[in-house]
Amino acid sequence: MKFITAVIKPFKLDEVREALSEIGVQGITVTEVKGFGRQKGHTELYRGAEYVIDFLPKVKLEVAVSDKLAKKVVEAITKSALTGKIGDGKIFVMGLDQVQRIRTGETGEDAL
Amino acid sequence: MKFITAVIKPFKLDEVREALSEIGVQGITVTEVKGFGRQKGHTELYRGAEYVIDFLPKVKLEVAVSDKLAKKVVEAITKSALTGKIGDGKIFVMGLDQVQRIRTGETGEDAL
Amino acid sequence: MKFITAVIKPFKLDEVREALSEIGVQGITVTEVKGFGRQKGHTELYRGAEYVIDFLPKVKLEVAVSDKLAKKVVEAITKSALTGKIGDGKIFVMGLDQVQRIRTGETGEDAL
Amino acid sequence: MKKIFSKIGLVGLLSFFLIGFSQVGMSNEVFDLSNGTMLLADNTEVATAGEAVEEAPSLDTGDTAWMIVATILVIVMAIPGLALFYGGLVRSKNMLSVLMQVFVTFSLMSVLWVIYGYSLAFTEGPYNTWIGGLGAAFLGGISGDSISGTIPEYVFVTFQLTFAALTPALIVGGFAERIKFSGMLVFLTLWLTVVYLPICHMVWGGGLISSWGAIDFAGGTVVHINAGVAALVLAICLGKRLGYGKEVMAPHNMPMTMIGASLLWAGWFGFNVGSELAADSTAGLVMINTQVAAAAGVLGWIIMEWMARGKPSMLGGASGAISGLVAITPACAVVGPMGAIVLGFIASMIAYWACTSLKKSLGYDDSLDVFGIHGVAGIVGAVGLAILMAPQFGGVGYDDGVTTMSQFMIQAKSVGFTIIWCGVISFILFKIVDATVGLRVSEEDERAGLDTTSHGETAYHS
Amino acid sequence: MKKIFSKIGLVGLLSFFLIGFSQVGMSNEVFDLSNGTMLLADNTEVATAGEAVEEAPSLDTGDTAWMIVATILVIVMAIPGLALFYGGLVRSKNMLSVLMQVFVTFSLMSVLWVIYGYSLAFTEGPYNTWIGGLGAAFLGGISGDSISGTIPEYVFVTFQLTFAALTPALIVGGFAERIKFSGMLVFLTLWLTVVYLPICHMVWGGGLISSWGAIDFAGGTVVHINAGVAALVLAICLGKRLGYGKEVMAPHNMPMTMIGASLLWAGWFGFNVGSELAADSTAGLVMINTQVAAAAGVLGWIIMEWMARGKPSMLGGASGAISGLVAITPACAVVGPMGAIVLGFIASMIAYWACTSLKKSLGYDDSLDVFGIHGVAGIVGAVGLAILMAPQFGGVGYDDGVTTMSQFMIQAKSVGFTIIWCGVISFILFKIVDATVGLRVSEEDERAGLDTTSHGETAYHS
Amino acid sequence: MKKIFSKIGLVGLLSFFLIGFSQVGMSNEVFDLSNGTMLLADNTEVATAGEAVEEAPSLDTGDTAWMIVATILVIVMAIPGLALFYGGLVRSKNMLSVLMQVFVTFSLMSVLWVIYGYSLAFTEGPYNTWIGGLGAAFLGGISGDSISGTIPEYVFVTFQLTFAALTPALIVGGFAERIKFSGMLVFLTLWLTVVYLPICHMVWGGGLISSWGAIDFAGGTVVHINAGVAALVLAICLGKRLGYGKEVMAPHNMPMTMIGASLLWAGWFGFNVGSELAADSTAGLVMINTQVAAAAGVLGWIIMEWMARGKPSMLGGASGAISGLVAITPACAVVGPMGAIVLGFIASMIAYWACTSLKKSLGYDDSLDVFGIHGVAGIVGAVGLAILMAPQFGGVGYDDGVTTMSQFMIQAKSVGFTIIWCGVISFILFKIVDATVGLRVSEEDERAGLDTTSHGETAYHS
Ligand SMILES: Nc1ncnc2c1ncn2[C@@H]1O[C@H](COP(=O)(O)OP(=O)(O)O)[C@@H](O)[C@H]1O
Ligand SMILES: Nc1ncnc2c1ncn2[C@@H]1O[C@H](COP(=O)(O)OP(=O)(O)O)[C@@H](O)[C@H]1O
Ligand SMILES: Nc1ncnc2c1ncn2[C@@H]1O[C@H](COP(=O)(O)OP(=O)(O)O)[C@@H](O)[C@H]1O
Repeated sequence: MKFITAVIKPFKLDEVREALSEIGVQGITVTEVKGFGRQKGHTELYRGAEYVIDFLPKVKLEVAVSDKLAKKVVEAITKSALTGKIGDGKIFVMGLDQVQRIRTGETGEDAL
Repeated sequence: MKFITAVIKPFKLDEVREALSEIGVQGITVTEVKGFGRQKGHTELYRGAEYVIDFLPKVKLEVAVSDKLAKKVVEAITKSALTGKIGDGKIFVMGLDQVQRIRTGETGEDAL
Repeated sequence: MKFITAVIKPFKLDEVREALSEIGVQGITVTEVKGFGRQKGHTELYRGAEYVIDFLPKVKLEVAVSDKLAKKVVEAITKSALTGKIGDGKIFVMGLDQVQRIRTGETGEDAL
Repeated sequence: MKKIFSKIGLVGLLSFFLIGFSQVGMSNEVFDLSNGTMLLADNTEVATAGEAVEEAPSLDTGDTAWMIVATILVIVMAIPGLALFYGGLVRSKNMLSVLMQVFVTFSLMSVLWVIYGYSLAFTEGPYNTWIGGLGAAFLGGISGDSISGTIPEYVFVTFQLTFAALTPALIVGGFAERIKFSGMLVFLTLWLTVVYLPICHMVWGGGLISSWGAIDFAGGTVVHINAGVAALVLAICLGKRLGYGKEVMAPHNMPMTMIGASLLWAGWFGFNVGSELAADSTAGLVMINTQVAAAAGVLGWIIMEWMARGKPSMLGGASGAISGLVAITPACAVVGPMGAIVLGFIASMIAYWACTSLKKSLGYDDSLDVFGIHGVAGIVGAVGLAILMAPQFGGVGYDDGVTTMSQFMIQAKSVGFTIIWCGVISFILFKIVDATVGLRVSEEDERAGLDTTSHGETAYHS
Repeated sequence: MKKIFSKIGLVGLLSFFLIGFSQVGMSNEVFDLSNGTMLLADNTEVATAGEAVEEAPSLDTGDTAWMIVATILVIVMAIPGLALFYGGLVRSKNMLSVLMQVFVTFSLMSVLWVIYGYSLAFTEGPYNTWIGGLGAAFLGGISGDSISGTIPEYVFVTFQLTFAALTPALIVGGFAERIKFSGMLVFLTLWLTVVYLPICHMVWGGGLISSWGAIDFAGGTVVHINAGVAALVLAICLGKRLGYGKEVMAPHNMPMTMIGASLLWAGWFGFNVGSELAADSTAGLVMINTQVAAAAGVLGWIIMEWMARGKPSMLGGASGAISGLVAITPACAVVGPMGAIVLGFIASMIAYWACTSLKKSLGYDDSLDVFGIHGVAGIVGAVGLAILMAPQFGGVGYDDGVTTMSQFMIQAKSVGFTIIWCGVISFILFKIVDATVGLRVSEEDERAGLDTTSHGETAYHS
Repeated sequence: MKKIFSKIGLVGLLSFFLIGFSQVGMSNEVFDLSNGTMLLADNTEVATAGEAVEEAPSLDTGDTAWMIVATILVIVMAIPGLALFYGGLVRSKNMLSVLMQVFVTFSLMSVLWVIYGYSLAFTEGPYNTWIGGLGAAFLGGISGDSISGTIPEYVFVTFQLTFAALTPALIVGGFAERIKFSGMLVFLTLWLTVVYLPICHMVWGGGLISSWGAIDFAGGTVVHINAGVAALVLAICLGKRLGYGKEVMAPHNMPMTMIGASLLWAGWFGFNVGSELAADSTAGLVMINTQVAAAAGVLGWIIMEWMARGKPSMLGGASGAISGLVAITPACAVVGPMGAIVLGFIASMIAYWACTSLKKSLGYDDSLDVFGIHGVAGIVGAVGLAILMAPQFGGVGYDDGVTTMSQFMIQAKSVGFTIIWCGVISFILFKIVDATVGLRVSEEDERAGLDTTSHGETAYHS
């Protein structure tokens, strides 16, 4: 199984969720994060104090999927999160040793 | 070592923390997240605008533990986070290559 | 490639970001988290109700880097996040199977 | 259930003790009886914030200007004042439900006041000892030219409306985070009708309590003890919130509570000074008393906290201010500024004790301490004024034939009476409404929070 | 573009319908014409919140005290009231932009009012039917001793200033989350000059509409219909927000909106009661009417919601309150308290329908429902008063020779006139400013939020 | 340490310059001396917001109504106004500490005012040039019937109480986010006693500064310069916040700051117009001046920002409003509306420069720019009024024998005197309290935030 983490632009969240639902992903965990990358931030000024804000609001998705679905998930995210402009984000794929559903105690792909 | 990520219902956090403390877990990192899964969300209406909120508030725990503790951790979480109702959450176990404690520079299981 | 997760003290974020930029890290994802560990929390009292707050505000960084950079990243974080006092945090290193940049579709180290 | 009754019993006992105590005192007063009639007549003047007894019924623009503003100030106390004071203290998932409960209660009571409330409270009726008549229902008989004292009667009606709309809203704090919205509206409608209106009539409308010579300048019994006791009864009957005592239920937004407390403070001048119904010398006295009692209340509470646990808290400061204000409410026209400081200071300390020790030992879940603050400080103020109105404490002194002791007994009796009237009837109303409409939400809804489940909204988005 | 015109056409049609309707009515009035002159003269008195017609021009401290406070209350309506009411409803990335738009608009209009606004609205000029003169530009000719009625003229000037500063700020809700700040300031400056000042003069300054005998006690046409229509025109012309109807645009901070609504409610007494310019009997009537219309508005809206979807909402309560307040604004001195309840209740229900069904079917993005609430409830109030002022509904009754029908026609005509005047000119102004300064921010800026891109700030940090 | 002295030196220099400058001017006035006595007598009337000089000491309900409200408005300025204005600007971990500092300071000073403050400020004493007596300690000798001018003395006492409670609270902005709570209370208690009360007496109580003929209608020197200088001294002496200039210390909740600024704006009418102590013609002038100076201040600041960096900010708008209000405070009864616009506009621009350039070059950490706004705009207002009160600028003109230059010198002298008095004594008090109770929290506590470490609370939970 794979544990896929994707960082995307916040306003793309709904589109990505729908794209993932369509290919059969049943669960997603979403976190509001701040991203630092090539996309440049902005400057804020409060009276005399100037702050360069390098961090931009992003949304992080975590999706655990079976190995065979992993590729489709990466594709689906890439497609639905794309704006073509800098800062669209990244997808990270890691190996997932084990999963367990708390409610039922099921493990493995059944638990996804 | 294992890196265990668990998504649970927010009001179960304290119980889970206690359960983990009891079996000897010394550190936990907690994030407020929003979860999408089988548990259905709700509808919000603001004057004419209706929004279907699919995402539910969840809490994500991340715990790094030694291999031998991993199983007990999964069990402890499963037990203490259980309500039996849909939306109780998932536990994900991944391999952890290396750990380092910043304060002391210790690495490996000593650093946990 | 490695996926490095570090939990640090919030006010050290800027220093760490700079240290990472210096050694060539191009992207970081940051989350506000609450940490439970050896560092003790505090007590809050609201009229008659007393709450022991075990969780302290921490910042979590996630950085995906090439294998060869991984060690330098751990070192840079350790150095820049250090205060020497309890609660300085941990660094976790995991294996990263695959990366993809959404905007370009690039994969692997090019995508970092 | 047993526990509930034992708790209700406790409060009952307290009331009987107060009334009994007053009876003992009364017997000491036997030789005062010759002065009795005069005494009552005189005292009534002080006690009636409601009635206009001036002989020259011509409109005074200054008094009218002040009373319009005073009315607006009491509105600000309720919305957003009280709503925020309460709302900040609940968990964010219930924020809107609390705001909504206060907002809609305030609105509904406003309409009911016009329909029958004013009439039942402030006109004469066949059962005048207990309640007024229905002659002015729908505000019939009042015209734009009607004068009450030196102000238009409509202004008086609106001023009193705000009291009737605020008092039920105060009770919200007792059952916050678990009440069923529809049940609450039904309960509070009934409560206004059979608890607030009678007590209001009895104190300010020329009924029973005013005939005793009780002093309640701006609503210690009518508003605060009444609301505090009702909140306690409901808190006990409804039972505790899920997770109470186990989960963290820390205030979700203390700055909101601070804003609310500040607006309550500012608005309270409308409440207290407005109860003089004129911009005159007494208004000046009421004003300084209100300000310093609140300030002393702040100091009283945080000193207790500082001693008890080493840290004075913002919530403590805010709670102390409200406690001081509650305590000075019945007393504000009869004590002097130094007396007001003492009253605010002591009432605040006692309220602190009630919200911490007493509450813990009795084990009820009065979510936002309506009883601990409004009930307890209200009682302290209502009986404490009997002492502090003495000239040697800078007060205005007693009417002829009245002694500290006799006034104290009268005060205790009126407090005891209010506690029992309100306590018993609130309990009965709870039983009726709970059995019919229902008063508590489902466990699942309480878990998820009332904002989404009762109102289909969330307080905060990004 | 075609769609825009079709929508504007719709509004136009509605206005023509109203005016036409009034003409039909007028023809029925032919036999009333003998009384015409008297009628107009009498009605004018009611209609002019602006002019002082008392004969004894000596200062009354009570009236002055009230009017100073009334002015401050209207200021609180704008800042922070309206700013929060609006600000809470947008997404957090645009919070400061909305606060800023209201704050700076309010400030800029204040200065313009002193420079030429007051003069054009309230003095006589060569084109007196439409607009005043420039004799009092820079407040020239007014001294500290000038009296207007029973209050210092400076107080009157400041009171009217707040209306002129609030009305343009109301429009902000129509184009929130996408307007260009500089363009907005230019647009609103022009709008004040060629829409607000003329209408204000025509209604309160002795111009055209007042000569018809129209009743607009505190600003139904001048303030609410005016602002509502302008907001609608801008919302349509600017186009929808990016992602409208697709992305979640839920209010980011409902408690702020509740605070705003509450302060609007409280401040509205300054607006309505202040329009009497005195602390007298009529002030009392206006006061109770304002309170109960708002309260009834709350009930009206949440009952609709409760029936339509099973859950009454906090935003519904707040919206209902504002709808009730808007509706009672023109009517507050001529209807009775029960009439006010009816008016608030019905206007709120119609506004509910406008904000849900009507808006959806027409498909415009009036971000914060300025038209749906201020425009629609304003129209209901302006025409509804003609019926509810009848003595049998507890109203003050009609002047000699005026019938329900004739008053209704006059009201409809003044509403229709205002809609057309405001609608057409706002549209032209939009075209001019959009073509020159520009009125919409870039897509990228709208995405990132106006707070950082227009103002270089963020509302919330940790 | 050396740096501190050099900074204090700078401020000292400025003051000496002002005083010296005034001496030079004085010498030009030699030939005016014949008119001197009269001049002083006349001017005093304008300068004393404190004393009642009317001959007919009968209560006026209109004036009383207004003054009750004015007092409440100043209370709202402090809580929640100032508390929110400040609180929104700090980091969330210190939010409650700031709210608490303002809230408790306000309360403590209220009580002290009754105990000895009023007496020392407003009664005659053996050292009457500098300070009053203790004859009215505990408000002894004041009864409910005491009249001050046309209002009850208790109302006057309470009105002045709010000034004495607000001014120390203003200083909080200078040392926010690092002060020790207990030390702060001790410092401010001493500061009230040996800085505020003397200056208040000297300006409004018939002491030294009023004898010069200085004009300070509503408290430019007494309140704003006083608070600004004390804040500067403390900011310098305490040292910078940990991480200042390196870490992001952005305001955690700008909407709160906007609410605070708006309430300050609205409340300022109580402050300025209330200082007239009556609802009369002058009150009208003060009112329009206050409104337009604030509005012009908004425009002044955002124009500077717009030019300097292309973006006008909400914090800029709010800061500009406060700057304009501070500047008009001493001047509000002597300049005309256009003069008020000019004064607000210019003072705001200078305050902008002080908060950006000056502060950066001197390098002190006045957390919330109390000196930059209150100190600097206060100085501009105090000396600027000498010019703008000229009849050719629409002002009320000078008393016989007074010229622009001579008034300017008097103003400069009183400003310089206040700066030195306040600066020197504040510095001494700092040293004393720092050495005994301590004035700065530990590094660890500052890191963790004062909310949890000083008050055991957190502002926000979920
Ligand atoms: N190496 C990385 N490790 C972790 N997160 C990253 C990394 N690189 C980028 N990110 C995340 O992806 C977001 C977008 O990256 P950025 O470089 O701005 O643009 P792009 O995705 O177009 O290359 C960043 O804001 C950050 O949150
Ligand atoms: N495949 C998954 N990947 C990541 N998170 C998941 C996944 N499945 C479920 N979750 C998380 O677990 C939560 C609970 O899942 P849900 O399907 O609602 O109920 P249950 O745990 O009872 O099966 C979700 O809200 C989501 O946060
Ligand atoms: N085993 C662990 N798994 C996950 N997070 C941990 C673990 N141990 C510590 N942490 C995180 O690191 C933070 C610091 O740890 P703590 O034990 O307080 O101090 P130190 O880092 O000095 O040992 C914790 O607050 C927690 O967020």
